[in-house]
Amino acid sequence: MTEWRFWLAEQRGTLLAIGIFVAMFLIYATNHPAGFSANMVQTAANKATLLAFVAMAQAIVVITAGIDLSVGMILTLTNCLASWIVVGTATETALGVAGVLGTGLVCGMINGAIVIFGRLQPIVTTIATGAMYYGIALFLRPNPGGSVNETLADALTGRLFGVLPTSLVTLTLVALLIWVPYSRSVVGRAAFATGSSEVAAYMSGAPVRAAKFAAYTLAGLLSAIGGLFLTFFSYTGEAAYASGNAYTLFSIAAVVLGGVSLMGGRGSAIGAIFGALAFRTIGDLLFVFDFDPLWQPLFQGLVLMLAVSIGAFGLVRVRNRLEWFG
Amino acid sequence: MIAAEPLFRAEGLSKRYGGVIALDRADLEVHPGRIHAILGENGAGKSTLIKLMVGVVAPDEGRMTLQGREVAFARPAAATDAGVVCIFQELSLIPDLSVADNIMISHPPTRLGMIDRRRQRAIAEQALHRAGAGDIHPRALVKDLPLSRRQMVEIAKALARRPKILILDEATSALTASDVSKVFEVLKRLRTEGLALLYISHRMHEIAELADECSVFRNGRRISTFAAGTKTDAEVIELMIGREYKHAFPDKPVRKSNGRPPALQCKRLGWGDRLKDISFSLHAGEIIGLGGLDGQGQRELLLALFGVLRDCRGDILIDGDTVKIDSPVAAKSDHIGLALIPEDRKTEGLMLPMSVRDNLSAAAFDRFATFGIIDRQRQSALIDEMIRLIEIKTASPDLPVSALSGGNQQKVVIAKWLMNRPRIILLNDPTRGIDVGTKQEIYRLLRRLADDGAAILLYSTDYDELIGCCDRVLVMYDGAIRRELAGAEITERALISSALNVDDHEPTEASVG
Amino acid sequence: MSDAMASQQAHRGIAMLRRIDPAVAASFGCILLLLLVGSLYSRSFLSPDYLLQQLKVASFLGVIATGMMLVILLGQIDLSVPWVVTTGAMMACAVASHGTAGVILAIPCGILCGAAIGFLNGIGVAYLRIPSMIITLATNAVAQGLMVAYTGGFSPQDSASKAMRYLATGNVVPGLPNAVLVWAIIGAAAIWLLSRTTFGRAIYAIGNRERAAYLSGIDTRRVTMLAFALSGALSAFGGVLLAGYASKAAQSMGDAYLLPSIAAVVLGGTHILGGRGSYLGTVAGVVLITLLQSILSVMQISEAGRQLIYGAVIILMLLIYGRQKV
Amino acid sequence: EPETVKGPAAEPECMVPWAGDTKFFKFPAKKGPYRVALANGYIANTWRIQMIQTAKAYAAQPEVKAKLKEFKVVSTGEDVPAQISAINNFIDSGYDAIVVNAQNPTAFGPVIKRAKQAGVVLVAFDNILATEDAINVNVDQKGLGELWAKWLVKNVADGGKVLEVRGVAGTSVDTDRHNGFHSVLNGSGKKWQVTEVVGKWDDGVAQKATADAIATNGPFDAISGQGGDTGIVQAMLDAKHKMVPFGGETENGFRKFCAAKASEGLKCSSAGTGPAQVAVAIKVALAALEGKVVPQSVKLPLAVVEDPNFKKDQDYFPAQSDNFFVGNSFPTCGINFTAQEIMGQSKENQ
Ligand SMILES: Nc1ncnc2c1ncn2[C@@H]1O[C@H](COP(=O)(O)OP(=O)(O)OP(=O)(O)O)[C@@H](O)[C@H]1O
Ligand SMILES: Nc1ncnc2c1ncn2[C@@H]1O[C@H](COP(=O)(O)OP(=O)(O)OP(=O)(O)O)[C@@H](O)[C@H]1O
Ligand SMILES: [Mg+2]
Ligand SMILES: [Mg+2]
Repeated sequence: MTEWRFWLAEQRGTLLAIGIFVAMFLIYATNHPAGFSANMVQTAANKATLLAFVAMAQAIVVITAGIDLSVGMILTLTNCLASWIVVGTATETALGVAGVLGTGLVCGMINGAIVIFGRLQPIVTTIATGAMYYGIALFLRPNPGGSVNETLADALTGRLFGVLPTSLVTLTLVALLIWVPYSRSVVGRAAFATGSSEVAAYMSGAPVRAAKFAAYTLAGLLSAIGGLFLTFFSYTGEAAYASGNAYTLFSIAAVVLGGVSLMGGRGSAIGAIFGALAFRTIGDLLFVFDFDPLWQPLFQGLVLMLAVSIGAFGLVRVRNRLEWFG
Repeated sequence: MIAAEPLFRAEGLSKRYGGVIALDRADLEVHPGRIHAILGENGAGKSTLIKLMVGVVAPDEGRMTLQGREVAFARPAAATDAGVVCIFQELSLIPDLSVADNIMISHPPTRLGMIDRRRQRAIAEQALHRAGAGDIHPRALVKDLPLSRRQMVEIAKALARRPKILILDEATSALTASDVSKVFEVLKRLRTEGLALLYISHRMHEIAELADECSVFRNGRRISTFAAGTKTDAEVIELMIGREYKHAFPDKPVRKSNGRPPALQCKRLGWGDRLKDISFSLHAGEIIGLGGLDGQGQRELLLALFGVLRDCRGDILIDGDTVKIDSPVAAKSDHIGLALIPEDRKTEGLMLPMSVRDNLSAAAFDRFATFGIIDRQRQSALIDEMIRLIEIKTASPDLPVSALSGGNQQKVVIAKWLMNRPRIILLNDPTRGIDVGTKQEIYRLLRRLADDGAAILLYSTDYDELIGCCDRVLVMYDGAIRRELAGAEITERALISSALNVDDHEPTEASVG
Repeated sequence: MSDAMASQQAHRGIAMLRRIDPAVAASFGCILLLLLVGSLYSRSFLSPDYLLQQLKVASFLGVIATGMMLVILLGQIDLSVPWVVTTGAMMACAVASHGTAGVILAIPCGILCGAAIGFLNGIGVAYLRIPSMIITLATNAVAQGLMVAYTGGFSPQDSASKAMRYLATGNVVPGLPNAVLVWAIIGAAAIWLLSRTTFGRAIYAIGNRERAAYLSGIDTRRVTMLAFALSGALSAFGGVLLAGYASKAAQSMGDAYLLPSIAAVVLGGTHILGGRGSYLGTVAGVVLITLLQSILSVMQISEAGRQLIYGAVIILMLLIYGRQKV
Repeated sequence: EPETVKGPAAEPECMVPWAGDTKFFKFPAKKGPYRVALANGYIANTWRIQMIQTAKAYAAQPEVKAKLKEFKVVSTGEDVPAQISAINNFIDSGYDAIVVNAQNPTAFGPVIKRAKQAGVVLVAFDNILATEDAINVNVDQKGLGELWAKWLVKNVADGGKVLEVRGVAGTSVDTDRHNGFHSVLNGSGKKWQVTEVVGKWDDGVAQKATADAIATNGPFDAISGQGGDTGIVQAMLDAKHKMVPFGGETENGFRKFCAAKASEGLKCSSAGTGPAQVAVAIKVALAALEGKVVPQSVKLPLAVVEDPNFKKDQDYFPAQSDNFFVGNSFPTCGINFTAQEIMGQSKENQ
């Protein structure tokens, strides 16, 4: 009984995110002209998966009370790189994929190293490294173009057994293979500890530096998986500055919708995934409601506002005003 | 006096912080199977010594040996690995992690590289039991626990690390008498198991009960080491403060009723199920104590009076008029004139990185600002006066408060509110972690404020304080006032029995150190 | 007596020393370094004309960064800058088209619109306790939606009034662009506000520890709300100046100001978690960013190279002086 | 599945094939009225807003309206996957034709495949699709760069210093225009020294970049701007830079300057294709649905006005916003919006 309550308390953010997503998706699905079909789910899944990877990346860093404003640019960079090297025979393609993931890993490591050893504030560090990653992306792809192994791309953006979107399966696998072990490892828990109180974590002998380094590195890796997926999804690479930035900002929104505390120490990448799915559904809602095109951005803004305000309703229950301050 | 080779030896340790010499060529020997108490005024360098020992900060000079081998720990983790474990004065628990996670934070049991939560939980439960805190749920989040429970978790955490040397830097300062006795049993058992214990506390009677030997520090130096029990309290205190020691508590004046309405009156104050029908009145010139076990609603009562809690029932009257207090802003306004010295100075009382000046100003802007514009001269004058009055030891008001010792930080918290000239002062355990000398100053200060017409409500976990300081004591139990004691009724026995909610005439089983 | 005097003098001495923040000094040093390096490329980087023009351009960022700094000092962030800038500019221009009264009211109206959005941010952050990073993202989306709908729906007048042009490009003091004067005035006001008013001190207190500030009887919510309103107003004022500079308002004119304003504040030594920082540092940060962008912009290297150098130089400068103490 | 047929197109004056070897499509004729969708990406700039206004205005014209059962517009923002998904959704929902302003020319391969399978007519404009399987309504971006360069070559006697203000890096439009511009300059036989800065097609950014360039590398003998040209001229005025020949886009503000300052030396070539090209795209889509023959790649005429031909209230509109894009008429297609029509149309709607 009490065990159940503790579990609920731990998972509240994630559950709320799932709730918001399910509610929105139901509204979307029931109003969709094509109805609740495999195609429609696949379309929604493919679009959302990308953001989900980036949101996971962001969540892992945010849990350490940091922030990574370069995730979108790592996505862009790895997208450009993948459009060069994820081609050819199966072996070449596999090497290419490894290269892309490795690049993401290295980008994340650079962020981590600067934040930890340079002792710089993550926000401005990642603004700066983000600019650098974008610069490299632009070197790689001064023009949109390139190609990707289409067999692999189609497999990963298609459907399993005709119903299950492969992208969702991949997302689940990544969550299971990266997030679950990480969050239950010593380093992962140290990441939570660091985010909650860095001094206390250090004093307690938790591996603070390793935790931060692992977080930024994993963020790089996950962004790279996002970049890879973008390539699979679009068959090309493009050094798009605005879109990179958009992903970064969206990832923050997704993380918050997913119940991850921006103060650090609380939340899960699973929550962030659902936050991403929910955020993407906001965009999809445009499709099923007949708004004047020029009023669509306003509608999206208002829905986002509403979604992020849901957490504020809990405030009514707070009877000790000191709890405002977390 | 002890022939055997010490387990740990420090020689000539020094540490300077800018111009402040925190530790000045100090040395110390620690032997297995003994409890070594360290005493000293606030700022004597006790915590600094500990931090050097466990590698939180590096010494400027000096050397340390553990079991004959020279050691220099680069990080607390390294010290832990070598068996030197410390419970720091500033708690080092992680608020968002569970109790079990906290206890096993540095060396959790793993399986396939993942933390084995089932085993972790079992070990944590065991450690909690060993620390006498089996009532704490291992899955509870630390931030949801009251301070006294957190300190128990700290102790359990230290025990789970299987230390050779266990250092407790004022680890009992937030504990209630019953918890303290449990902890003492544990410590005594550890002593028989051959551990070396370093015990820092400002509570003389704890040291008397526990210590085998004592070292007194003053101004960063070890002044004297002696076997416990060879000196009287007064002698020890004189060693600590370097001057003659006078009676601890100022005299209580006989208060004459002047027929004025009470400065503060509560009528059937309630809040959720944590506060139940609290009624009392507090007159100008009076010091009322709040007693009882920790966590019986004392903190909530103070917060409710200060306007922090929402949806309170009942009435609060100031000078006989019902008032509505819905925020600290309202509480400190001139016509109410409340002040609250909060429990946890690090998170609630101070802005640590800010200067003494800014901290002293924070509650009293109205005293030196007109239309929100600060009059620098008036501000400086007031602050200098307050620093003198309260005798805050700081090189300059522009130093960050974090650089002051614990006791002086606490003085800043009190002084900050005195700047605003409050008429009713609420204090939540203001002498926690404060040395005897400073305590005396605070007692005298409180009495002086009362004599000048302030009404004071003082919550304390220290029974001596309630007995020595207060005109009346309200003992709380389970959110209600269980008993009111006045004058000669305020005895340790009466306080304890009513705190435990048992009849005064039966003997109590709670042993107090 | 003389003891007291001596100690008083000692206090003053320490106060003075503390006021000259090494980070601020170092960032001004970096400005000189940047100019020297630039002058290797072209002598004109040292010409008074160029420097004055940089100051003029910097003043737009300076005004916006002033608001950003207030919010960052609180430990918050304002991501609504882009569209608040635009809203300020567009609304000012819109009002200016309504006769004489419009011309007079244009600038105050623009600023007021920004303040209103900032106010909304402030309510969200202070009263609903929504993390600033997300509520400002949402209001940014709403402001964008409003401006798109407005542009599409009401055939907007978007020419700047004479007054706006004069404010941004005229010279009251010969040789000194008015924009710089405006920034100087706003800067002086900010310094005064931060150091000499209870509001300013409260901002620092809240940034350091909101809980302690609240328990000190500071109305933390009102201060937070006002700081956000001020930030909005200053962003909008930046927009008004920009509109004056460009002699018109346009949709995406604020996009280029979000990340630079954050970077400028942090480069100036303000701690991103709040509570620490001086306005002089922000001035240095703004000038640094502006100069860096400008010098890079005219060097004939590819955009990719520019981005790389931009990021690298920011990191380098921070490594020189922006490292956090452990 | 369209069949590839021989030309000419149904309305040869309007639907001009891109090149000699351009294929022609004939889709199986469907019975009207049709469901047509416009999948836009980014919306928050003037060009896009005006484009959407024009699309709405065109769809509201009686003869067009009669053919339309539904006309839906969705703007998905900057990221490509969102736009791809929108198109997928339109396909799944059974729209007959989808008009798209693509965020990225190469990213739509999978969608094009799906559209083809589903028999949906896909028409791209502005940022077109690098494919032969969808219809492109094409602006000759490279040609535009060439045109500006030719203008400068013609108007500057013996070469000199040129300021080239570029667009958004990493996009094909920017690169195409840049390449066209340089190929003509290099081939002109005159000596040119080009200073490149990035203006991002934005007045503010372009103005600042120009100001910097003038202060450090100026003065210039000729200027070309891909966009944000009003800002560029503004920066020249602020810096008291002499007025020089200028090849630029079609912003109303720019053309106002061109008309006013021509006598001082601001000799302009203002060329581009305004947002009204969306109307051509819709027109082509409808034609394809009706089973008419259409070129796979339509070449849009450039709306060019060159000094000294700037005419008030025809080539520029003093009463309208500076941000307004002029050049909204494609007479050969029977499309001829005036500024008032585009901006005024919505007023009645609101
Ligand atoms: N980080 C620091 N910076 C500057 N001075 C410091 C710092 N830490 C400690 N000090 C100074 O060193 C001296 C010793 O402090 P320490 O914390 O060791 O005292 P303590 O004996 O533990 O006192 P208390 O009983 O109040 O905890 C004090 O004067 C204190 O002001
Ligand atoms: N954060 C925690 N702190 C303390 N105990 C925990 C924690 N998480 C789980 N436990 C306890 O550890 C034991 C085994 O944990 P296990 O890894 O199986 O978790 P679980 O029951 O799967 O929980 P969940 O599904 O929430 O991850 C259980 O008895 C559980 O109560
Ligand atoms: Mg201490
Ligand atoms: Mg102490």
